[in-house]
Amino acid sequence: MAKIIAGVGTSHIPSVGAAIDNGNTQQEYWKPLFDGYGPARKWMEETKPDVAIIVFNDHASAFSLELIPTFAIGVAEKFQPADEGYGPRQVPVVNGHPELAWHLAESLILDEFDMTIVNEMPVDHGLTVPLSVMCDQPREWPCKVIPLAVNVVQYPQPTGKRCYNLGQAIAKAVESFDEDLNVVIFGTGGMSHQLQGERAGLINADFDTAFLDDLTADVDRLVKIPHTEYLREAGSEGIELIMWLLMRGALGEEAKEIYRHYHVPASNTGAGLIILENEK
Amino acid sequence: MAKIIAGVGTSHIPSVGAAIDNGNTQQEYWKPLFDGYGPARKWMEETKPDVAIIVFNDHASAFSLELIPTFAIGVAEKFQPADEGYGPRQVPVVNGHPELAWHLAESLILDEFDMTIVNEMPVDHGLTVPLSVMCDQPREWPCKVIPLAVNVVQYPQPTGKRCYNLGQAIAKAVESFDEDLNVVIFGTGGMSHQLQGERAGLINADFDTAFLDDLTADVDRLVKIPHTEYLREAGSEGIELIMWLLMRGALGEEAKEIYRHYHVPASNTGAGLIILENEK
Amino acid sequence: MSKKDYDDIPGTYVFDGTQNRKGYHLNMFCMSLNKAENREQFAADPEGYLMTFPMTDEQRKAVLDRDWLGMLRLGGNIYYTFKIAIFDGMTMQDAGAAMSQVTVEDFKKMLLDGGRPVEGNRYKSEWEK
Amino acid sequence: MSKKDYDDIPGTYVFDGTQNRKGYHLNMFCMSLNKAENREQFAADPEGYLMTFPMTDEQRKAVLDRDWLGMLRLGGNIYYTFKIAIFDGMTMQDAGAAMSQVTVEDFKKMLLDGGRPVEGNRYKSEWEK
Ligand SMILES: [Fe+3]
Ligand SMILES: [Fe+3]
Repeated sequence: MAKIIAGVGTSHIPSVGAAIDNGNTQQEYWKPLFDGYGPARKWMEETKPDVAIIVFNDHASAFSLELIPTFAIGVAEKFQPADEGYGPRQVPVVNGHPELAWHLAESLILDEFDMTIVNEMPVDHGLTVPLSVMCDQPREWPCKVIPLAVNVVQYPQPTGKRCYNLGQAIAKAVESFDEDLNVVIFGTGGMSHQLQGERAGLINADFDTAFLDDLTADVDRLVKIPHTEYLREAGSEGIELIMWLLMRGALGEEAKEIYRHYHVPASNTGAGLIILENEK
Repeated sequence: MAKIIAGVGTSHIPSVGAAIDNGNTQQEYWKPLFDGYGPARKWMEETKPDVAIIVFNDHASAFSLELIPTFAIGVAEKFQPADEGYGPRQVPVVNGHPELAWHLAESLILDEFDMTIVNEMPVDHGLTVPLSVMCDQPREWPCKVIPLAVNVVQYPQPTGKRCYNLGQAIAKAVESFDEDLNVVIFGTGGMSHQLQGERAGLINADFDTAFLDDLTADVDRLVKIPHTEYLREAGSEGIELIMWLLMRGALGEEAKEIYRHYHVPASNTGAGLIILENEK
Repeated sequence: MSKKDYDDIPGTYVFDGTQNRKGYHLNMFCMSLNKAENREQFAADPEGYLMTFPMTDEQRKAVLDRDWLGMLRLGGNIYYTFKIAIFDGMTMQDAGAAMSQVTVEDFKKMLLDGGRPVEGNRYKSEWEK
Repeated sequence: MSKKDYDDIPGTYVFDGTQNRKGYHLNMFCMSLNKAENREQFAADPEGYLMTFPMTDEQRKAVLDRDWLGMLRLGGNIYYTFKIAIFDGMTMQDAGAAMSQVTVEDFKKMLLDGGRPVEGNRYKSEWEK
């Protein structure tokens, strides 16, 4: 039987990827951020998940305004790093887990989640930066990956509640998969940031800290945060945090925080990282 | 305030479109079917809806296995007839209603339906044949159209229950649109048919008749029909009938049947048509 | 993949994830026939055109042989494989007759008589008798 | 379109259906810059390349002028318009400085000091004082 053993929440900032790719992680600007990634990488190395379900958003790379899926699950064998305008990141190809991905797609649709099933999807920094954050620069990524893309580019995003419920359904579906697999789920994006408009550069460390706290202390509060509160309090792109709620929904109620790191600024963003483990 | 005034259920058989396009509707084979369409066309002419929400499935025309949305709503100004392999049907372009379509998309997503929003989508016989069935061969279609595509090509389709619930949410969303519009919703596809395999040609008139009856007599029973019962009893493509349940969900509980027509065979299909009106 | 409750329906190829994975490129070839220029290429050089898709040789042969059942067994989806029938100028009855292995006349007659009945056609066990 | 409860957030362009309809082709132009050959074309002949998209003249001018706020007002979505910044070799700080109309140095300093505070920046009314 497959099971979800842990969840990781992490920002997926493009320039963090660039800092890794260009060997700048020890520069004064980046060092405090990457120092905090160290223990998380060690955890990842020791945990050795078989599969990572990575909840991320596409940033006008695979999907365009032509067609905007709310939830898209990648069922392919392989996902190539996307060209976002600078040429693709020089990172390993992402290997999928089609058997488990199809099992999830089928279970979730019958469980009344209206998934879009995707067979071809280049993956952008939203997915590859979290892998770099947690795994550094291996020749091959250490686990299979199931990409789960959430629309955050077009208003309205799915509600935090809906994301949380989808997480719960994923946990159930994983547990009904007939193979011994240890699965980790990543919720990515955020934390507070606003990239656009005259209010660009907004960061709300209090909001972010309370969010990190309540991933274990008061999930109910987080699940009820309406879109406009994210937009107002966490910046227009801070709403990416709904993807962390999807991750949280896939864990047991009693999941424990085992690591946390928060740093401002990383580019224009409040950079957070948290590891939550299910009871064994 | 906009409101849904009626629902239409109709098969969307390609050769019915061809019979109209080629002027064959008075041939011996087709006449009984088209005679039954007469009163429905008269109803459509008299009812003059402003907008038709047409629930249909794409048949490998706009969407491919690359990306399979469960529910996709078309928000464009125009939808061109698709080339399905014979060149596009020579029928008028389909004019959308972007304001209402966006209102629906936004309302439905906030109401926790995981819609895919589509800005470019050629529409195939699944959408244009129902228009031809109800409107014959006008120079322009008499109303605006909001296409709502449901995956029926890839197992698993959404459940009948989920379709019904989406219909209910659509009714609510239409009623919160701030313009006086009379809206008709079409559920298309079916009825019983199996296009594929050694069992090709299966038609189950008893199943179809009971389905037509229970659209008013026992909606609850219909909503609970599991996928395998459709596949077994109504043929592998008979599962298209879930789209009729989406239509039914958008009507009031007390909706009345005001017209029905059923004919076997039309190509390989049990051809049904029903008109249900909401209380005024 | 796990057993499904639709596995016992006779003569029916449910296009689920397993079939999707098997037939992906076969079906994408079929889909390509939506475009007039691709239809021209396929008409001009069927083998050559099929080689531009990463299908199996068995799938290519099934296409060239118009082995309609074979295509379904190799992961074809009827909504896709029917594009080849359209290309050939066939109707749905022609394709249905081919898949159920009767003449087109017999197939049409069966439909005029109300279609293939569901009685006796619900379970594989009924066909094995 | 109806009033939204996010309308009173200052300096923020929520990309909803109204903005999508306004900016569709502008954003699709931005998206096209994901492809190297399109970047080359845009570099070689900016005006000519823009004419291949059915944008408004105002939108084309905003692109050519690198009027980052103007693009947002004309329906641009930051995830899309940032493709132009990438094309120009700009960072997210450069774009943020341009949109909030301060120097890059000041913008970076604000971020190093913890970012733009939410206090005083929640409501349009707070900016009007
Ligand atoms: Fe992001
Ligand atoms: Fe159909």
